[in-house]
Amino acid sequence: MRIDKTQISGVQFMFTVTCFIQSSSLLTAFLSEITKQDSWLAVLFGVVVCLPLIWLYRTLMVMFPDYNLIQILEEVYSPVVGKTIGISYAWFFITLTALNLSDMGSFSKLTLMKRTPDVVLIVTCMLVMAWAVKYGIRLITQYSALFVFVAFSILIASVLLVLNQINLQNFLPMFDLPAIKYVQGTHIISTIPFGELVTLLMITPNVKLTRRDTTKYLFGGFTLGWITVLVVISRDIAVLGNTLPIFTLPTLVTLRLVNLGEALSRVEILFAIMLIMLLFFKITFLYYVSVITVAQIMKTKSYRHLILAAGALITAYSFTLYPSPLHHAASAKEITPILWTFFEILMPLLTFVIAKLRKLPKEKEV
Amino acid sequence: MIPRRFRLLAVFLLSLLLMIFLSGCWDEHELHTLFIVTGVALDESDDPEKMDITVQIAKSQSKSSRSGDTEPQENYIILLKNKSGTMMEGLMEFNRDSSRTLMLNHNQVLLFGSSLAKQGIKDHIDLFMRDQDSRMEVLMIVVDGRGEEALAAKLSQDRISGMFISRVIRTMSSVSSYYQVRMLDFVSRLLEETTSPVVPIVTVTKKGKMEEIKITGMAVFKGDKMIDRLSNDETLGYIWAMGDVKHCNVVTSTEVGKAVFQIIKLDCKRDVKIRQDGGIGVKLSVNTTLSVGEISGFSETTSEELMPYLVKIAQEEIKRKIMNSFETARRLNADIYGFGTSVYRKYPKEWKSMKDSWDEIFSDIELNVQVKAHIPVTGQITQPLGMKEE
Amino acid sequence: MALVLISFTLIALIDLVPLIRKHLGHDIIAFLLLFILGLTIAILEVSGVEIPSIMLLLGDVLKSLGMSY
Amino acid sequence: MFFEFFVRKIKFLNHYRNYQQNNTENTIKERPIKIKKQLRENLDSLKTILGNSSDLKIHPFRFGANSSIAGVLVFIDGLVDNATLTNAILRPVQSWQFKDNSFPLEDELISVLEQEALCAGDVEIVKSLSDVISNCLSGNTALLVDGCVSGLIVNTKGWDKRNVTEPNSETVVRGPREGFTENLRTNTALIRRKISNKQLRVENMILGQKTRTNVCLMYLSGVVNMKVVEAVKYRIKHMDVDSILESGYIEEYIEDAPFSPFGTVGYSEKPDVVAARILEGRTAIVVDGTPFVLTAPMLFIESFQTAEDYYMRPLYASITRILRFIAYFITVFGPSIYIALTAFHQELLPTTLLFTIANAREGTPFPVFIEAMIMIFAFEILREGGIRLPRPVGQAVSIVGALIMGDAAVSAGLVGAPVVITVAITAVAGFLVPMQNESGSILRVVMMVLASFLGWYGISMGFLALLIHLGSLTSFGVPYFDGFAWTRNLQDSVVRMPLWTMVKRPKDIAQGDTTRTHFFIPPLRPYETQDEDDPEGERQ
Repeated sequence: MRIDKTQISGVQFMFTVTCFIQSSSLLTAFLSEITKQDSWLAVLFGVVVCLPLIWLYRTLMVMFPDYNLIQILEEVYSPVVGKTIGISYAWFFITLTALNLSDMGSFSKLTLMKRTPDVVLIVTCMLVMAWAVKYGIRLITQYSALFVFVAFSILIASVLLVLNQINLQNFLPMFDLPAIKYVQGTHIISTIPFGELVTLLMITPNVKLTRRDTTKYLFGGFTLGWITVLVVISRDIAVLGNTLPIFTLPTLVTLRLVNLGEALSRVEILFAIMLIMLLFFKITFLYYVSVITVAQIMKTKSYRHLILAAGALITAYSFTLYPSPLHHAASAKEITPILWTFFEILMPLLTFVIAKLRKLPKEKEV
Repeated sequence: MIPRRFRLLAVFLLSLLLMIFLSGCWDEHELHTLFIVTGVALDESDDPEKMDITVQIAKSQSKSSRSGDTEPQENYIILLKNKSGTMMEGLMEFNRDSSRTLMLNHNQVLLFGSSLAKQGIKDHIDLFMRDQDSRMEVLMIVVDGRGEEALAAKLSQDRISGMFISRVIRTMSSVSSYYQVRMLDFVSRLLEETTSPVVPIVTVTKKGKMEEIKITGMAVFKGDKMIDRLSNDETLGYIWAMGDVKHCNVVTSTEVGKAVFQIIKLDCKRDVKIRQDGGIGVKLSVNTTLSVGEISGFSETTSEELMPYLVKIAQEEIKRKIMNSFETARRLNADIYGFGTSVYRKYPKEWKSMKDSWDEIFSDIELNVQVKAHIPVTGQITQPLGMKEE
Repeated sequence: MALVLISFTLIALIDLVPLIRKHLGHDIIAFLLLFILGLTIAILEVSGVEIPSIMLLLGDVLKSLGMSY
Repeated sequence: MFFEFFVRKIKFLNHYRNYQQNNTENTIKERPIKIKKQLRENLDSLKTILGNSSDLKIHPFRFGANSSIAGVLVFIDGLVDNATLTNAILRPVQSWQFKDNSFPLEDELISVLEQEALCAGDVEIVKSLSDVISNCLSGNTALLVDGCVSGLIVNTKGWDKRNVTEPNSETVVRGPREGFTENLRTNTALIRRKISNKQLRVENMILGQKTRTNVCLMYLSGVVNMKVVEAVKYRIKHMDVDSILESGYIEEYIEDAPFSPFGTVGYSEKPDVVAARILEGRTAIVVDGTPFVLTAPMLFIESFQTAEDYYMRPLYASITRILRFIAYFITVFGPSIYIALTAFHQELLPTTLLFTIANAREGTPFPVFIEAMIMIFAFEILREGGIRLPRPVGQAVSIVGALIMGDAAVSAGLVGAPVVITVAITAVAGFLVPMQNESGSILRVVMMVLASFLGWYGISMGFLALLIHLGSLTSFGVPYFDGFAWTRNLQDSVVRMPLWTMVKRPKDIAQGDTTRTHFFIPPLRPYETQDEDDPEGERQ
């Protein structure tokens, strides 16, 4: 049973992956608070750790080309157990959406609309997103390339603009922090932006690709994504140096420092535009995935009727998640990576192993 | 599919809902309800618990009231003053007492009166970092005397002294970026713990009816308290030691003549070493390209001898200035160069034990300055007038 | 409060009514699940009840299990 | 009460939709009235059907040996060419002699007349009076003969028509200057002359129960996406319309998204543009009585492609095209960005610029939003005034409006100068993309409202919503915004690559023969001859 019948192409899939990672790369404060000037190393470690993980996702995609994650779970475990795990995934996706949504709200509040209540910002955004979700996965992914393009051009422009303020000394000393910090940093970077790619398993049926193309596009998108993360973090370290950890939005501060004559100052609006666009993409995607997951678990005929209700739930839920951004930051550093490990690493791995043991999928081999 | 009637109805009602939601306009503040702050000055107050806050506001000139060009200076700016314990309270009070809201986004300079700076400024700048309205690149300046005088100064060059100071500093920053101390730089220095921030110091002098604002050196901070100042000469030594200098003059005078060089490019490589005895040795290798700006005298030297001689005196002069300012720093026991950070970056392990006793180690630093100058350009003439042939 | 009620009523009008008309059992259950959950949270939120943060609760659980940085 | 109205309206729409779907093939057809033997009877019924219209001319005459046969010519005065009438019908018929003096009988007479007597190329035999009437109404002449149950229709169309002139709506510096006219046949001929290809199909149909307007569907079979042709035909067939006076009537009935600000059917007044679109695989709908020819499907990107883009060299053409995109962006977002910057996010303006704007705003009485609204409103008034008036007067209006009113408003301190500049730039930018002028004006106001509520955030949300809307639109099954999805048709989207790189026709639009040229052949240099080692030598 396919709930959403729209198809997306390989290139769109690739840029979706990139966009997805990019959108979290810009709120790097979680990481920079812990690994400081060595954050870029943590990113590299994270990439190394995640390569096998992405390979795992890719294998699951190739093994079950017509199934989404919930269907895989039901196939691999029995329907009942699968459904139970599926419900936990539904919670995971909804929580992810809500988390990103509250990020979006607090970011907009911090940078653009200081006195506007969160509710207004979030509800406005949610309505637009609900509209986007209604048209299915194709609509939003067809813009991924555009968003990636815009994000990259803004990124390159920003690097060029702060070139005169870069101080490479800021990267020193390397490997000065306790080892546990690197472990923690790597863990954060591999679960928060990279591991969230597990959501892609929900749109497998909408991507009709050959085995080779899946690998190619998945890793291509991932590479573009982590390069962005690396560039953003390195740029912030090089410009801000030891002040990096004290800011909640290092990238914003970096861009604020751009000052080439009086006319070319105050370009942080670029950052705001980029981040709103990317976050919009990511949340819409997650929103879509949440709705599809619920629809899949309940075996509904169409997912469209669930959009608004799910949206309302996510909106309400996002207000209860954290009492303050401080809690959010603390939890993102300490709690979320461990929690997400279950959904992003352990569960897919277990599924893969059991599927291999049970020699699934059976009839697909023919 | 949702039946058409419901969809239409829904879209209509949802947009209605949106309208209700949106009818707030919380963030709207029209320009004519705002005061654009161009400078803030903090000064010591007679009440020890409080400080004097002065804000300078650029007054917008309504078109209809722009009667003539010869308007009195007072009309271009508004100065608001009050006394309060913290910055936030002060701002609240300003907003309460004035017809418009203060907008700090465009604040150009943050001035500290020298007496306040001597008491420590850390607590006063927290708001400027925390508040989203103000920006990290606001320039920090210490005023010799009271900060409000600088804001009230009537200048011949610019109507708004806040803008004037920021422009002067930005021009100076093309010489060396160390003239431009943004709040970010200041905070960065503070966070380094061992490094002493230096902040440009300006002096307001009377000149007829008008006033003049000049940079008269650098204020040296220890922690967040100003302890002393570098003179303009010492400042030159300081910025040369920091490297990356452009368009700066080196004035030398010997018994035989005077020569002024212009620095085209000056780089300073810094190399820190831990000495045998546990102290620190710093080697500064200055590599500079100069051009001859002006030469007078030297009538006794031949033209072949002249160039090597000029190079020599330039090198000596640069070295002397650097050493000079270093001696001052050592005397003040203020690590204005950030040598501590260099050690930390190079020897992170050893640093841990040194950090606490950095003051003693700093006063014991062995500084070795090597200057290498090139003079490829002599200007449009090759020799000064009246030089000996051969 | 009124706004919350209005918007939830609207959502019900938009989506639930056609679902009931079409007698789509699964869809109705899924919808009601999300809807009631959302409505409860929203109403509690609006009426000022402190809803414990799930993330923080889970964090406490994890910490008591000794899994934390 | 308000809702009730709304619900009723929606109910009606629903009902109508159902009606349309059920009403597949029962268009009301008059029962044909046979031509009677008695000429008098025929004439009587003609007169009753047409009423005694003064332009209906019935010209009786006699011919044959001894003028023994009575006949009439029926035509509408003004629609027929009198010279043709005389030379092709009257003169030959009256001077015509039976060859063997045998008198042909009734129906035979008609075919003999058709084959031997008439000097006309386009003659048709009809048997019913309704055919006679409809033909007469479209400018033909009917020849009825006493005692015959059929009549002859001769093409004598010849009314006054405009010559082929340069179109006003799309002027070019370089490129053909001819434009369509109000005459259907002229228009199809103009297209046919551009594409003399055997695959060019022209399908005729008559639409509008009252106006009986001729409409032609033109496409290049083998290239066109037949699904689009079928969709166009299907939608046209299901139109229930009594009059068609302009192609806009049809457009409204067949477009995909009637409530969207974006039009999903293209139009043009220039044969070369329409020919180019047909060659890309589009379908053209030529309507009698208007010089505007519809083309479908239409993509968003089409609004930014002008005929001249392809006649100029690609580098400059690309630059102007990018300029057009920027202009469209400005025309939609210009005033809203101004509002957001001056009323919400002053921190984003450079300090000096802020002083300038603050000085200009000082003492103006209205909030920025109202100010901008007033100026936009004034501009729309001026534009509307300028368009409808005769040209010299129109110019006077724009001079008075733009120069005097604008200047006076600024110097009186009613509005600030920056807002006048913003609105002026916005307005001028809108003219760069005439096809999207309507959507531009609507969206501009929407964005302004959003900006006045939520500043940049509102604009961002508006922009994203706009993207979503554009992404969801289709034109006859082809994604409307597809040129911007960055993954296809890149040679001719944001930039225009050289013509020789456009090897393929646009995807989704063309079907079947999608290749324009078979090789990617850059221009040969003059000294380059066909050597043996020329890698592309075998293309000969």
